[in-house]
Amino acid sequence: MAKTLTRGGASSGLGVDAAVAKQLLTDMLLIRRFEEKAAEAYTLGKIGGFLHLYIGEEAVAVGTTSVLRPDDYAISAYREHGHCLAKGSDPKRVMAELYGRRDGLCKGKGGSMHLFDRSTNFLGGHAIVGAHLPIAAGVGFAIKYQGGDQVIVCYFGDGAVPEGEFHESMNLAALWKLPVIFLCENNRYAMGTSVERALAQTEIWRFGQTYGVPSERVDGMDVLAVREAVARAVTRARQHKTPALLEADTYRYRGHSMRDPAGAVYRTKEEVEREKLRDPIVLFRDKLLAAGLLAEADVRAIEKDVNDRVDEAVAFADASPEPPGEWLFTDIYKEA
Amino acid sequence: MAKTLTRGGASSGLGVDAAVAKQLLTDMLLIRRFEEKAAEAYTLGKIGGFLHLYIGEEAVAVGTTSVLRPDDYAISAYREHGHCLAKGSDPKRVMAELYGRRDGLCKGKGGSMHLFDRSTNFLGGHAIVGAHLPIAAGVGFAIKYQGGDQVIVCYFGDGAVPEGEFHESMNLAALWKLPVIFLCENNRYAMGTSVERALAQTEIWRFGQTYGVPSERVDGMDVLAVREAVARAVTRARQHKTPALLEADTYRYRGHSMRDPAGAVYRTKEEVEREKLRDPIVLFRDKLLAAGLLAEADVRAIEKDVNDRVDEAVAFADASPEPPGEWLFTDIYKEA
Amino acid sequence: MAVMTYREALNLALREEMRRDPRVFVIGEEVGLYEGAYKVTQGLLKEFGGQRVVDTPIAESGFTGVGIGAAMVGLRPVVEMMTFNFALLALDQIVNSAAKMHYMSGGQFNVPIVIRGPGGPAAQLAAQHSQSMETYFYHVPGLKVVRPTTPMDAKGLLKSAIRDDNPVIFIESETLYSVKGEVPDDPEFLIPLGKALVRREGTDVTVIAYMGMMYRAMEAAEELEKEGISVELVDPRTLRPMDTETIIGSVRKTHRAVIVEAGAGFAGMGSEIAAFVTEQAFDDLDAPVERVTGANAPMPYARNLEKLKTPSKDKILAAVRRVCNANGG
Amino acid sequence: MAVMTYREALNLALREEMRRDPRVFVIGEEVGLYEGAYKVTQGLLKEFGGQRVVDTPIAESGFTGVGIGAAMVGLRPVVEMMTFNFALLALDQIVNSAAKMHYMSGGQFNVPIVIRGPGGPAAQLAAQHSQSMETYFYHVPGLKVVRPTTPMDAKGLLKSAIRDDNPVIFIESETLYSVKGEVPDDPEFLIPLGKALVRREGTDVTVIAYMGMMYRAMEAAEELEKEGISVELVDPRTLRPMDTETIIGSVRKTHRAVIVEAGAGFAGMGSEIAAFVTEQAFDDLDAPVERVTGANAPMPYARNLEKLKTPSKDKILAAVRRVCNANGG
Ligand SMILES: Cc1ncc(C[n+]2csc(CCOP(=O)(O)OP(=O)(O)O)c2C)c(N)n1
Ligand SMILES: Cc1ncc(C[n+]2csc(CCOP(=O)(O)OP(=O)(O)O)c2C)c(N)n1
Ligand SMILES: [Mg+2]
Ligand SMILES: [Mg+2]
Repeated sequence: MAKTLTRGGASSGLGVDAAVAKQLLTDMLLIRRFEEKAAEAYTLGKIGGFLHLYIGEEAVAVGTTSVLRPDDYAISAYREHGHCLAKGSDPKRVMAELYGRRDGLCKGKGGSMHLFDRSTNFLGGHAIVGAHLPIAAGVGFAIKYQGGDQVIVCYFGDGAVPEGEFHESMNLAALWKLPVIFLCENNRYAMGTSVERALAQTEIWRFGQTYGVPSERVDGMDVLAVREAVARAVTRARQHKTPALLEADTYRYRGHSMRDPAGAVYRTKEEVEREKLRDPIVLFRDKLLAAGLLAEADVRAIEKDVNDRVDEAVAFADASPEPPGEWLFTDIYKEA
Repeated sequence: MAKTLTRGGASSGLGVDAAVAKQLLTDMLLIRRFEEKAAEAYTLGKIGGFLHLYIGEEAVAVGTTSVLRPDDYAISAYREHGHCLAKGSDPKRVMAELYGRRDGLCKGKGGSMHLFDRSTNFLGGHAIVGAHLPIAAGVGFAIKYQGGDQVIVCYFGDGAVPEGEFHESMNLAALWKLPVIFLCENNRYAMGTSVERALAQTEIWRFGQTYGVPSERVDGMDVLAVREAVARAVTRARQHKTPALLEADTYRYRGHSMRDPAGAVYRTKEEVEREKLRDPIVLFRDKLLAAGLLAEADVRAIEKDVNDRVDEAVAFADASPEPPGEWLFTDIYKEA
Repeated sequence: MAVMTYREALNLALREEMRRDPRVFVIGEEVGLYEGAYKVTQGLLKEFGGQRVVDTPIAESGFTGVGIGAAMVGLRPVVEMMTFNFALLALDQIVNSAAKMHYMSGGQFNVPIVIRGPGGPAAQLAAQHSQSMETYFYHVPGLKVVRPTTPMDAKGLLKSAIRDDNPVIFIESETLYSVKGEVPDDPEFLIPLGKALVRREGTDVTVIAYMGMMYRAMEAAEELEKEGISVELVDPRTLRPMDTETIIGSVRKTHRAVIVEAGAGFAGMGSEIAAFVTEQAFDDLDAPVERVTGANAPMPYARNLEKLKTPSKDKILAAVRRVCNANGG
Repeated sequence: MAVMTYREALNLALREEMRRDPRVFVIGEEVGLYEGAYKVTQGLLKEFGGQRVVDTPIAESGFTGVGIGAAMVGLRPVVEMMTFNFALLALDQIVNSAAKMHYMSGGQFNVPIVIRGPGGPAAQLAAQHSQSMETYFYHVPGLKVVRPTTPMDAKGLLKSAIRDDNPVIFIESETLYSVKGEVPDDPEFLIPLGKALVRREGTDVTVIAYMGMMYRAMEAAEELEKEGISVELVDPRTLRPMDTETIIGSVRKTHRAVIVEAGAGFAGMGSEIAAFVTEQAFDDLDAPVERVTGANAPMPYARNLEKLKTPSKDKILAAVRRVCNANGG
């Protein structure tokens, strides 16, 4: 992944040409299949700790990353497999990290909640809700300080909005004009708490207005809509260092983590079924088929390619040895 | 102080009768003279640590408290002499606390930044910027839990607004409908930082809107305007548990603390002089004289009364002994 | 005596205290509808309703402050930290507001709050979610700090904590919630804060441990028994105030001490215990006090590294053998 | 060598490092226009401009996070905490983000940040503004913690901290800013982190202290000299990593140790030093290690109580005399 896809220019009416469209679909599917395998591996005890799946939300990471450059940064919370893969990390090394193995992205020390990839400018993988928002502001600060024109995308959940750091970060980014795109993935729940039970203002994008930050809500199940909205924000951020707050209306099909498999206490089955009707992958695939940008055979080819890569990732992770015991004590301090 | 002054009913056109008006003026003057004496005592080394004067902002505490009941609560930051006195604390014991003496409100253990008075429901005296806002929300929570109809007024500075706890508290109070009146004393500076350099949104009352909290700006140099605005908020809070955010436009004539006597680095002399033209005490006195609610002789009587009480407070503090050494170890834990 | 899990014992303590005292309420993330991330508050919403079992947004500083404010004016909040790792976000409230309020106000306002939840090493939760959190609290005057090892202690100590007039930090453990044990039925069964317990009598060496480390130390003690080393096990239960008397008493008897703690050790509980034991029982000691602590590293995710990070039974065995082989006075 | 105040030494260190390395910038409350609440950053805004001397709103977690993010992608921030008391609001960022980033990322991202400002007991600032804050940091793997006692150390250590590739907690003191001392002129004069200093040679007892307590210990040493007790003074300077070697070396020579710390003592720096000294030099010790610590209470406002709260010279004298009178091996 992580190729910058040039915008528009297509005669499809969708605003993307066939190559771009194919790439977007492939990227979403890869994330989906990768996580389905990860869930299996978790059930087998190959992955431990917490595992938070992104299934259902793929359009956000893929649509967003498709308008970023490789030298742009991304940072996320603990539900970050999708963001990390979209930014271009090798699925093999991501899976090996989930397995806690030597060849994992972080040598097996980080695990599912702490993916980092310097080679793709993916800055983690943070498991304290809200804590990476000020860090994202700091990256924006550094971009400006260094005279660059990159941006940073900061993904976070609706659950981070009631935290003080959300407010501190919005204010600092707005006050200092930092090229940070705050991208709230509003999947309507923070664990079992719906936004209505967490926020006096449930239209999260409105919080941005108070700070004078350009803000909008976007359909997070529509990869092209995400792409367009982020593209607008990226342009402003590159040219004028203007931050943005985007609220992507999305949904997680699985529970909060593998330990909340059904997610059934706090939402109805009907709700989940209804939301599955807007599955970002199915919708986009059908749209492409309808628009003639893709043939059924292409879809099958993509499926096969993706499945192969995921199988390869699993095999790689399985084959990778445990980290050597001495590594317990390395990387605590960076030696000069 | 701390008498609840009934509203309106006056033929003066000011909305208050002569007794109320006199009380308001007296209360403001007492705070002013008290602090002038405290400043002297600080210079003499009788008061140590930090001393933050409220001079210039008296209309806020006095106007606010004048529409509270004794069983209502108030809580503040470290510039709280005025709030504490307005709520009804004995000036003698307040001065003794500033002196660090045995008869101080808090036995000399709290000092200027930590005044507490259980007898008046004054809940401190907090020196970590922003930290008392969630505490105020908790008091509001308890009022509701206990089925009471009191309110709590939470005074804080413009400097607390960029802190995360401001946001967390606004959200919780709005979400749970708590009878908390957040009263921001916007004196335009947090130490040497003007609101323009601290906030992307300088109209602080607007922050309340996002949370659906009734919010307004009020002239903090006009004791009657403060009184009216707070009265509206109190009524809503008593009847419907509706929180409020009020922004009082005020000004501190002294530096941030006695260690920043001039406050001259970050503001001009002209600005200070201009602001002195709206001195809340002078303006109110002149208004009362003009309206015939007060005669010059009354003013002189008030001045004398106030000066006497402040002198008495100083004498009391001076005469009070140091706390006994054993008190170092008392009050750490409450014994059953 | 009923046999129940540690989780159930906590749940029962909450229930009983909420029934007994209408001022007691529970507040925190997912404590109500979701019945607790670790199900400690199961059934409470149903029994006591939404006013007394309060789900909060993710705002640790905010809702801890709410607890403190409510406690100042007469309520008795039990604040759940989903895990104690998140208490760092509320640390200013805990240290600068809760712990100091009584002192700063010259005794006028006290803060009867319990802040509870799991802390300490968990299972493959990595650096940010698997830490020994007691170290941030036990040095703070004004706080009490409890670490209950068994279901019985969990219940008896939580009830005492709720009835205490001071802020109590009550740190449970993810890894102990399913441990079973006997718990007295009497709803007035309380364990006083500040009292250590000799869990096993012995004559050759005192091993001081709590929580998961106590279970590991017990296994070690059984094994050492076979070697002819008689281990006395002391569980402080409350870290602050610390029951130095019981610990010193045991060391005066055995002349040797080993402290086991899961934390990274540097200036930890073990340092403090080693220091006061040495100060107060120097002449009774036949060997320097040994500290067995977690490795001085952040918690790694990988299972094998994680295992190396926490003190193993083997390390405890080795330490005990070392002190017992030291030739003493 | 120039003679300058501690404050000036810090200021010079910042200036020199900012001149040397354009990646270094200063950020915090009132560091620019106001030139620092304690004037440590005086003149920096004028020399380096607003991009490198950044005034922040009051948002400790926010601007500390900004520093961490900037450090991850190549800058070298120096974050000023107006006083370290406020660092509790940023503690999650410091502990869970800064300290663990390098480890969690498997060595991919390091966080070369310095967080500095005054901490420790001040003058009548009461419970929330006068605390020994190092205790929240030195037990955290991934952090380095510095407490510089003299102007020379302040300069040499701050420069090393800025050049270090790891997060460094650098805690100064309100009460030392005006202390004067000699400072080398060489802009490449650095004091390595992790090296203790023997400030005074002696033969009878090792006294370990830092910051204000070192000055008090010096006075005590002079007085004890007259009594015929020869005191060796060791200043750890860096608390983490701790130079155990120098301390142990000194104790092996003197056979006696007293630790002085301003903090409340429970599981403090003194506990740790006492513990490792006893472990590593048990057979060399002629007396149990003594800890002289601040009273175990919040800081009171009243001048007389405040004085009782911090360790006095008399207490140091008494402790030294006690260990010297113990009849040892
Ligand atoms: C500060 C903090 N508090 C609590 C938690 C526990 N926790 C982990 S995820 C989560 C819910 C977050 O929800 P949201 O931000 O909406 O993200 P989502 O899981 O929906 O992607 C909670 C409460 C945490 N990790 N950090
Ligand atoms: C959390 C925290 N950060 C910094 C400080 C230091 N400080 C004390 S007062 C102050 C300025 C506060 O300004 P404002 O809230 O506007 O109140 P004012 O002094 O104007 O009444 C600062 C930065 C503090 N006490 N607490
Ligand atoms: Mg969510
Ligand atoms: Mg102000």
